[in-house]
Amino acid sequence: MSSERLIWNVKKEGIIKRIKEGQRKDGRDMMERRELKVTPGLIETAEGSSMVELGDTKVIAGIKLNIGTPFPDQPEKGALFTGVELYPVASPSYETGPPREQTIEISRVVDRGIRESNMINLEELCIEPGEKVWTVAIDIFPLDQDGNIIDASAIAAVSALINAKIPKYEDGDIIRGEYQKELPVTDTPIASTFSKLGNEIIMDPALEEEKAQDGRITIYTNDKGNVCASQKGGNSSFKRDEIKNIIKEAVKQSKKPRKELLKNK
Amino acid sequence: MSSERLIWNVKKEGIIKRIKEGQRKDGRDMMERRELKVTPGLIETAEGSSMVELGDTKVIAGIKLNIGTPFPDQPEKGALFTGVELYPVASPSYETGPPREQTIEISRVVDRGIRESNMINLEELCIEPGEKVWTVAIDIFPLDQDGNIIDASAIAAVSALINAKIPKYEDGDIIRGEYQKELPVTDTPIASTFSKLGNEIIMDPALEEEKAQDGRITIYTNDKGNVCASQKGGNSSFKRDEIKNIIKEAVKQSKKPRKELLKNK
Amino acid sequence: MSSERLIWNVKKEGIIKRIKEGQRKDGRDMMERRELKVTPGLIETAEGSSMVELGDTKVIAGIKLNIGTPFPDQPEKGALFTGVELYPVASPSYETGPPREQTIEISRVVDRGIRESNMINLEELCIEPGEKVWTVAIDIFPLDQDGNIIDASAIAAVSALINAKIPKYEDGDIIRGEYQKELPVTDTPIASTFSKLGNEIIMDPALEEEKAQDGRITIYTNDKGNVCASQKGGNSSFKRDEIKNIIKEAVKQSKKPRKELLKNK
Amino acid sequence: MKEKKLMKKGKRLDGRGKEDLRDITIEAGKLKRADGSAYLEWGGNKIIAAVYGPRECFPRHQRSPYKARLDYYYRLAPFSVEDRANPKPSRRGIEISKVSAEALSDVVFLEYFPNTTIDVYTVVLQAQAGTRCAALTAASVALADAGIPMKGLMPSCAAGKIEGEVVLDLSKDEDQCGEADLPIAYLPNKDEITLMQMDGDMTPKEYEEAVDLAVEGCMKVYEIQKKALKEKYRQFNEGGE
Amino acid sequence: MKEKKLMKKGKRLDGRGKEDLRDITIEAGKLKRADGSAYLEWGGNKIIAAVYGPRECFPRHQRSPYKARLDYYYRLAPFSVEDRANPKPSRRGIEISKVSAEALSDVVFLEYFPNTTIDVYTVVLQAQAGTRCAALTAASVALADAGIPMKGLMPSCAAGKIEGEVVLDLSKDEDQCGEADLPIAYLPNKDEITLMQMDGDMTPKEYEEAVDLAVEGCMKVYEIQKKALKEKYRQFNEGGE
Amino acid sequence: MKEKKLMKKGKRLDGRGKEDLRDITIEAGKLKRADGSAYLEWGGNKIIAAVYGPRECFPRHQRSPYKARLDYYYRLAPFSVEDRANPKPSRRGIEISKVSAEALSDVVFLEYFPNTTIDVYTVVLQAQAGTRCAALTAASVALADAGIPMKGLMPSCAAGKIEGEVVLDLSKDEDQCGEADLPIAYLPNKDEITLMQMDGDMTPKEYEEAVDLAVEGCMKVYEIQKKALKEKYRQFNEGGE
Repeated sequence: MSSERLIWNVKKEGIIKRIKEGQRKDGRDMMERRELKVTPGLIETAEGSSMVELGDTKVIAGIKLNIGTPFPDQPEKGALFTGVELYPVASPSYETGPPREQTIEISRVVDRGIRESNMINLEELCIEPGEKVWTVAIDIFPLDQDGNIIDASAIAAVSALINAKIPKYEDGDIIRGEYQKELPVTDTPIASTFSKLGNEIIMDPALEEEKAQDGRITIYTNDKGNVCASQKGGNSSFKRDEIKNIIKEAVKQSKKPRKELLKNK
Repeated sequence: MSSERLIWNVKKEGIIKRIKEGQRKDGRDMMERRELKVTPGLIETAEGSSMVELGDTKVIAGIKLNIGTPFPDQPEKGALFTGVELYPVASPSYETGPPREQTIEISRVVDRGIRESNMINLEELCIEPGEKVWTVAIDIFPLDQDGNIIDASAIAAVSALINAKIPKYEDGDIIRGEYQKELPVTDTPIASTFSKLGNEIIMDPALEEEKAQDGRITIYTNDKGNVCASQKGGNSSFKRDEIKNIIKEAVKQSKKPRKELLKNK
Repeated sequence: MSSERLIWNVKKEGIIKRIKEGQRKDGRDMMERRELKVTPGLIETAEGSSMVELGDTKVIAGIKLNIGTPFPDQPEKGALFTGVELYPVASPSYETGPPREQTIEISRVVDRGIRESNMINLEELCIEPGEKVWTVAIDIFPLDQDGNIIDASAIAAVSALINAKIPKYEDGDIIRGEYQKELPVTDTPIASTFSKLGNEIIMDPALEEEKAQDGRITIYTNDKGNVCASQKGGNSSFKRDEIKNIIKEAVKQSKKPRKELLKNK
Repeated sequence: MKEKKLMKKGKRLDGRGKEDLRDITIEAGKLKRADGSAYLEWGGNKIIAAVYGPRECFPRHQRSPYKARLDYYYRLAPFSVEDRANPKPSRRGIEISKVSAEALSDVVFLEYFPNTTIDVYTVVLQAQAGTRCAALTAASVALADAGIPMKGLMPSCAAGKIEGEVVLDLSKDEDQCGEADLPIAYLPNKDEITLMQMDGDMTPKEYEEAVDLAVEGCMKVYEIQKKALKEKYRQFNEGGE
Repeated sequence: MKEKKLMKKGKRLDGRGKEDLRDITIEAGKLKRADGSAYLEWGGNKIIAAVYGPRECFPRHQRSPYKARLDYYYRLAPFSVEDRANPKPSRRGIEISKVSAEALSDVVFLEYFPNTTIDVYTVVLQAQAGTRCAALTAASVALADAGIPMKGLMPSCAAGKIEGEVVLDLSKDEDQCGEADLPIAYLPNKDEITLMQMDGDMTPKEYEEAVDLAVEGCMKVYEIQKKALKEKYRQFNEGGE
Repeated sequence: MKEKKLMKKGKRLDGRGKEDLRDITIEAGKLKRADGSAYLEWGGNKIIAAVYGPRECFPRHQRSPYKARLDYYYRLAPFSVEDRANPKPSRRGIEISKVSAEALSDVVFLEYFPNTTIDVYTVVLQAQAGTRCAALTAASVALADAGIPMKGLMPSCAAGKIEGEVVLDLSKDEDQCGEADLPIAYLPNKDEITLMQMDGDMTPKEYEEAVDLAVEGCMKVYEIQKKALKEKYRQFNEGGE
């Protein structure tokens, strides 16, 4: 065993041991989210934007609206695109180049929560059925990775959508910087990620905890307190009881961040 | 010389020696194709399909029809595309990723035989001159590579085309699963590949023979018994007499598989 | 220090020493361009072409005209594209594959000189405002890299543009090989590149000088004797006095090649 | 589209009850070249899975001295769907491949084979909803056929919600018009869930119900997996195909 | 577009005189994970810069036993411009990254760190003309924040020409409608220019004037850079943020 | 298009008889930087070929301890054809490069240079039918110019079929409207065919005729290749160009 690996294993054991004893390094409860700070509207070139800080993790999301053609099978609906970019500004383990599977997974999980909650009324984004609709590009850019990029990205995206306005559209031209109305937002889906380390389960892992985790589950809940998306990742498996408990906690713990986001509406 | 290379050279010499003595491992004549099994119509999501087994080599081909614009210089003709994908399900030497030169060569050789034999009446695929035509995508997917993927792919493609039907087309929409008529097929081009090992020439190499070959020639013949495409590959060169004999055998040996394919028409 | 690096350092010192003593290997003055040979019209498949030899450096440029749609913000202007391809035919250090940063820099510097000098009257390339314009593709292909590919490429591009003619255009079709008039060219921008080696500055580096250089500056001048583009490259920095002197020399030394290019008009 | 009635008198459009699987057949060892393989039909899905390895891992920097690397590839053949699938890997396919590889990595004894890679290739030849579970089910049989030691066979199956009811193994119509889909993979030996995704809208109670129903489905799939392997070894012992 | 009047009675549209910079604020050390970082606002530009390294250089064939490799990445966030920027690196971005890396490579003592790489990432979060100078200015502070030894801080600033007059630090309107733009980077310690590009139309005399004016601008930016670093260390000595 | 009459009284549109080549000129050693080079004009084709090597082979895993690797690149310059050619390698170009490399690999004594690579680059500057044969003909001269030991010079030439007749070296019109094209490469020293492709429609007898005619064409090309090399060495011995 290499000395580097040996040291890490010892460290990992320490983290798990502390958690077993009911302690997290930053003093949180097992089922407690880090402090959340939301700063919407930071970016004037975007139709909507938000900077989210989850502890020391920082993510910025921006919304761009454009005119496009609708999908042939949904001629009366606007279109939605979600992209996360794990640019190496945020972490030494990120890389430049085409998106990798980690990036794609996060993008798709965030996208699923937004899409399945029907938080955007896509019918209202239709300009001319079958011909012209608004397309909503949600771009998520982590700036500082201190654990749990999924939740920070998901919350930043929803916050930026709540912040977004539809530009004026006259004679076939978008008038950037002038707006006709707010983006029609009807729900506030919140993502909650839980890590499994050994047999312990904690919420919202900080960087060290995330590195030590064996598996994770993300649960997206909507305003009704229902689940609208979930995703298990990592190599460890979960007992059914663990899953049930995770769902319960996700519903409970989503209320506070949801309130926080709606505050700015 | 590495031991691996040494072993392989001994093995190769053994294969060539046996062939010189008029013996192939599976008991075939020098100029004999392996047993051919053709199973058309396996795939219901495709407009046409066929599974071809050439000995233990297995290839599946599927045809998808779509509406497209014709090429500007052929406004009254449908369009044709042939793609082979050497996906690693079929062989440990195949790789994922963008197509390599081997893949491109096989695709283009198969395409050439289909195109140059004029086996599909492309004029009948015109819906509206200069505007709308049927495009025919032939996708070939080897599943088990036990030698001579070229011939198996070529035969699977032709068999799938013979099996293909044109979907109904109403009010600008394709009605998938309902058909108006068969694809207009007018010829049955057959590819025959010959390997050169040392100075010996054999037909339809099995995997071991293919690995030991120095060069190969593929000859495509059409219903009239003419040559419609050919391709030399590999590093060894051929005498003119060898080429003449190969052509003769290709014409002769194409009759049986042609009959086999037309049986299902 | 590796022996290879040691040898090169000795060689580099020799080159700089000679230059300090006012000597260049090929006998030129510090501020002297190598002999320029221009052969326009070599390529009949192009609408315009030119082969430029700058000493032993050889570059060929070809112009292709096509019909395209104008940029939305310039509906009454033709479009321009400049691409350099550093194909390995010209140098053992070039590579096949997608363009690298060196290639992109040269392309953009050449493009900037052509664009900023307004040498092509893009308004005259409009066929139907907002719908159809001529697009001008300038493709530059170095054949022999013996130093200063930037200047040779820039001069070849301008010479090929001067040589170019607009094809006849009838009933929506380009009649290749028949022409309606010359490309509307209104200026003759000339690029002049200067190398800094240690504290010495020379013009138009030959291959060995270029390898030994610490930095370079390229100055593009137009017919009025003004600067229309510049670019500093490489790791060494420049004093303001050095820059002023370079500009002066660039203006002066551009007259001869400009005359050479206009000779063929 | 949403107007189609998906259930009538407790029966689904294809005649199934709420807790019924579609028909499944699995054949182990269909391919000669692969180290292990399986062919599976599940409703209208037709899938081939092939395993290569353990073999030397390239590129070297992906090698681990502590365990094998397991790669999983989920692939739609271009002709497997109504609108021809682009041969380039899709974002959807990359995500499925990732979570499937993670699920299998928990089940295979990777630590037995340091410095190597085990590659699992699955190809959907014909797709009719539920392909990720079907592919993973086939892959598990192919791994067993390759003789690779595992904690156990890993079946996979989805539960979903249509017209307010939690049902097993959505058909294509149900998938398109239904309210939720929850695919899982499951390790019967340990009663643990190794893969779980979900989209749609479910109360926490429905979610729990769906997980339990999907586990039941997995147990049925598990029996079919075991049968396929027994059949293979029966043929093998009797002299083989 | 060209008809807009850019100057009135010696004042520009935004009220600045010819030799005035837009407002600039720089904050060093904004990010936790990076080895050094800076956040900069310059007129309407918002930029973050992060430095990682010196660290081991991969791939190995890019390694030099004589010095560190310095890579610079200039990147527009998709939402930083009016028309969403494609996440793929643009040709423009690649050129800016190259000349910026070359400028910094002359300033950092690369020979102190053989076999390593120093990576400088800059992200434009909001763009309003002059982003390459703004990004390079932030990068220089981030390098200092990372404690990487340099010949000195390297400010960057552009001069340009509008309506026949040479002015400092073009705004977005001026950039689009002006006659020339000349960005430079400058090393005050040595009075040397480390980056210089230009496009437009300038007489040799105007060019010289513009270089001198841009150098003056750099000297002002230099003061702001120094202040940002002092502020950081003041906070640090007093117990940090 | 097909209505154009390609032959009149045994003569072709450009005045050639059935067994005539278009005009060919070859100049060896045109480039300074390459280890060997040739410039060829063949009818309206203009082609440059350059050889680099034997040189160290990268990446390492492509290296063989038994012989050199020979790579061949066939490339249309963007302006060489009527409709601008995309600079990305085309599928057609990749196929031509592969069969050309295989043909040359049989002719060059690769086993003399283990662990190295020999790179042959050909660029079509102007294309008028028959470019693959013309490029390969130029490449063979460039290899000789580089002093690389070969079994012999390898000429290349096509025969085809127009209006029912087998003819040599199709022109552009003939290529577009003809019935078949059969390019070969040939090693005169051994009377062997090293490259052969064909498309169209030919009886077995016509095919044999075409092979024989193409070999005759190769013999004529061979003389021109030899002349070009002699001319080069004559100039060299007399003190160079």
